[in-house]
Amino acid sequence: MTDQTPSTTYSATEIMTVTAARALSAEDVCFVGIGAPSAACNLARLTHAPGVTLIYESGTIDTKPQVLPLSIGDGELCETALTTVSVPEMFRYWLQGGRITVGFLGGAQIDRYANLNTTVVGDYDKPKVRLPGGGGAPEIATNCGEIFITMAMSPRAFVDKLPFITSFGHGTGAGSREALGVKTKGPTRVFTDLCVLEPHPDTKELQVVTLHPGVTRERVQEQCGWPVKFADDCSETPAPTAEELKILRDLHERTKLAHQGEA
Amino acid sequence: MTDQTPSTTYSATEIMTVTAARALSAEDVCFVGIGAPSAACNLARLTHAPGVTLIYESGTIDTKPQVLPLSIGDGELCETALTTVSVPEMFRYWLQGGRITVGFLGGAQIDRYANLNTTVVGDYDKPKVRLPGGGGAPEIATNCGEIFITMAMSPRAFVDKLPFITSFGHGTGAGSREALGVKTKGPTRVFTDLCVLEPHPDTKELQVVTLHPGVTRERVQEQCGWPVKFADDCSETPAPTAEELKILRDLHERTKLAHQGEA
Amino acid sequence: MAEFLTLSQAIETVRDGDTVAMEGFTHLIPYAAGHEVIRQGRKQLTLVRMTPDLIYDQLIGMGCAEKLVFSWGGNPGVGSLHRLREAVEKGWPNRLEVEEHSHAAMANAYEAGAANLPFAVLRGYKGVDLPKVNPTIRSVTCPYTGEVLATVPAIRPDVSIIHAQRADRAGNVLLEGIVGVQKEAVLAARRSVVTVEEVVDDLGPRSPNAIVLPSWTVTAISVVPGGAYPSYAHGYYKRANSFYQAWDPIARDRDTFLAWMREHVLERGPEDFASRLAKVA
Amino acid sequence: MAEFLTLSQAIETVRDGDTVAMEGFTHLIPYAAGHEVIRQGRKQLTLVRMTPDLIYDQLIGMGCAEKLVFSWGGNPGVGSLHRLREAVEKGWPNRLEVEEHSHAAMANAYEAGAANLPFAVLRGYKGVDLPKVNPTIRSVTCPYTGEVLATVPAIRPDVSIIHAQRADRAGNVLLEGIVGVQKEAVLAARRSVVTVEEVVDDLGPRSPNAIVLPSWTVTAISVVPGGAYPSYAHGYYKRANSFYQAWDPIARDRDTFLAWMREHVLERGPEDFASRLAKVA
Repeated sequence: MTDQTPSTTYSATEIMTVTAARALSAEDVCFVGIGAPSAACNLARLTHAPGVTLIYESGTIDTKPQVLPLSIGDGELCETALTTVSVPEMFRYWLQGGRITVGFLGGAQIDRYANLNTTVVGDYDKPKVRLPGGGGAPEIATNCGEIFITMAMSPRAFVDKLPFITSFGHGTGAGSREALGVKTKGPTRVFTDLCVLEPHPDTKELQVVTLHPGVTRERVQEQCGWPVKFADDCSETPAPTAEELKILRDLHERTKLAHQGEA
Repeated sequence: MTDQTPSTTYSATEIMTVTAARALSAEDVCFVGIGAPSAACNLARLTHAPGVTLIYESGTIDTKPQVLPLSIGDGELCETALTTVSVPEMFRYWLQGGRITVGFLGGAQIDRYANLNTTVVGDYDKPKVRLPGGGGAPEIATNCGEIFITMAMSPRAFVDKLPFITSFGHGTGAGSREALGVKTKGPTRVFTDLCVLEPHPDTKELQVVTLHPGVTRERVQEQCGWPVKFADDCSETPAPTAEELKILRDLHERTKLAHQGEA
Repeated sequence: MAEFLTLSQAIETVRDGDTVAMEGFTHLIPYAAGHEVIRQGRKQLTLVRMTPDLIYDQLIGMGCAEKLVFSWGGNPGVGSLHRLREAVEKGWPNRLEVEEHSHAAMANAYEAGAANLPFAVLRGYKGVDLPKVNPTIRSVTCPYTGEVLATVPAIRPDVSIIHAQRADRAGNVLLEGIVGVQKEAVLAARRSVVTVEEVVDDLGPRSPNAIVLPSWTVTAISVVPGGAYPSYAHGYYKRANSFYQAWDPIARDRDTFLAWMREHVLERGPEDFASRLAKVA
Repeated sequence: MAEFLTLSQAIETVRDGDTVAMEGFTHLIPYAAGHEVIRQGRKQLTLVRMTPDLIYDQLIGMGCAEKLVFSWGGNPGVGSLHRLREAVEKGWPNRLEVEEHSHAAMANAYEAGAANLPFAVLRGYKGVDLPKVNPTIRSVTCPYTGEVLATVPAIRPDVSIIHAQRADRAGNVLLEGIVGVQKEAVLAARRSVVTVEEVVDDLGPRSPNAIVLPSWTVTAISVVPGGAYPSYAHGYYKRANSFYQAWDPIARDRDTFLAWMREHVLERGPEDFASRLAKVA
């Protein structure tokens, strides 16, 4: 028997992760970014979507880690994978091959059309902050069936204008992807610590579709660098269940213990 | 102690194979065609060039078969290989990668510039004889450091004009390879049942450099479809030694026994 | 996810007029599946294969094909494919259109198909006549060096058919040994059929880099022990070289060929392959 | 054929001004070799690596590099590379030119290098700003469909350096686990150095399709047990995650960084890696 009661004691990060996890189905083949996406994808696998296929860009296919990896290429990912391919093969046959249904990305900055920046803040040649760069994201963003994004809201992260477009979302709005000949859906959902946003069906501008329990529209606007819109039928995000939280916390606990051992 | 005495009892095919084998060194990395090239390459490995690296286009790298394969992809080749790669990798990383020092080819027809035909006799669209086709040969001919050819002489095989160029030798003579931007040497030696031919250093036309013991110039000309030239210093091919013949015959005997078992 | 089907059900995924690649580079040739295609009477197929051998000779001789895309067509270690030759040279049982490549070009074309690229680039076809008779061989100019390189269109079969050692119950397929272009052929295709020697609970201890086709990349799996006979399955059984030799006289004559096909293919089923195997092992 | 050399001898194959790729995708990162490059005081290197992490932070902070070709530069699971950032943001200890790509583009560029092609083609870089700041990103038009695809030049390092599990006495190198782009990096390079955990008489029972670099594709091999620490070697030892965390405060400050490098790199040798490992295992 599993405990499906909504819980009231959870952190903002926890509801972000749980809500993101719920979006994946057992049929998905998911290209997993490190950090928040990795927790959400593995929570999905350990709860309602045991059959979900997780792929990390290090080449590990259908991996079932017992603890969360700290890097994209931890040994745990390879040891629990169906098989591990080379990185060129991963990007050629698997990502570009069109075999991934969901790409799960995070980012340093996002704009209202779900374009992402993980490259620089400030001028590219004289950056104020040099971020890590795009990694797999530019091609994940256009070659996966759809993109889920998960990142915490803040005015520095949700910005009016990106200094640099690292990965392409909906460009400048409706028709941008089509204009570039891109046939995949692009970002369809953004999971944050305060709410869930989705592109408006017509304009492709992100709008809040559910608010997490207790979060006000004003609070969301405070953490967003553009005048954020709310869907007509904006509702409340279902709270995490006790079972989801238990499995997520156990996963984090196992992860902490496992990585402590690795001096 | 090994028997280096020249033998007088050998077949025309045996001296062709032995002479071809002698051309390989332990440092060579050799792309092996099936049939006569395969026997020569493995004889080299079993005699003076134990370190020679043999590669078959089926993907088997550094293979050391105990018996000759009947096909390019016999299990024996894989079981005795250092490793076996996919066929796309073989043609991309290994052949096109420029890692092969010697490509060893046979063919149905050859012309005086060592171009080869294994495609059709007669018109391509209405062929008199449809041959198997090029297989790996077109790219072997230009991507290996140099090319050795082995085939028995006959007026139908050594022809004045090829109906179809399947693999490129020296084109229409000196400068042909350079004109196409090909930097490899192309055919440097042709081993036949009667003699050894090499391209003339200036004209690139094949000329006889050694005649097998007992073979006359007239006999060679009878079996060649163009007026064949002889090098100024044309000499006699050293006869196979008793040891070479023993090892070659043992190899063929082992091969026959092994393949008999495979009903 | 791959469905486990009988061979007869699985081969129903092949439709008249389809482009079909049955691959296997000497090793793991899907003979049993090819026979089922013949039994189901498929017509007007475009058959793709680097090394068409006996199974394509049989398909062509039985009139299943209207076009052949290939790079080397022979009976390995023996000689000609007489049914292929008669189709090309004399148009029997029907005219056979030919699109001919080199091995390097076809391997690259499958690779491009698996990578979802529209074409492949290679250093090839220099100084040879194939580009004169095959208009699909073209070129691009390197945007950095100005060098002109050959191109071929990606191969994207409607159906790819291969034979593999085994699958687990989830439908993940393991291949090992001489693996040819089979993985690329499956990944390049819209649909795929894999025949396997056996189904196991678990693929078991293996290299972390084992060549596995995940279940969700395969359309249908059929268990056909011995399904690669007279070719071989690394770790299971050896190549029946004598069959390749025996094929030569059978295929030389239309009537002996048709009689043999009737007796050994049309009136038989996939379960026969296990017994052929028993004679081999 | 590969020569077995001490690490110090092997790294002499790296010359000032060379383009050097040290690869390893989280796994099998050649830390010991990188330290030897620092000890030998190499300068003006163009450093190539998909995922520059701590070892490149160290090389950059010690002034070995004048250019970095990369696609993701960070401390995995921790945050920024402070030495890389200071070089890019403030030009310390020297200005660092940057040529930035995506992972897909770099993986394809190594693959093209291994295949001796001058460029790679990919479906990538759509709608993003990198092509505006990286003039090496160009395009070709498909000769069949008219589609425009992105291109990048092939990566052809002067020297590629990797760490692998083991070599046999003939110098054949076995890699397994997460193998990244290491095989491509070696095959694309003019010269290559491989550090290994151990040398064995025979590579032993393995998959017929094991990932092996034949001896004649490698220039030099050095035996350096623990040479991938603090990254890991599948089958030998685990990743020292705590070191990656500890690096963050060390690298934040120029002086603590220089002091750490003096104590742990400049005044030490490759034999140290085995003892670091002993603490891990």
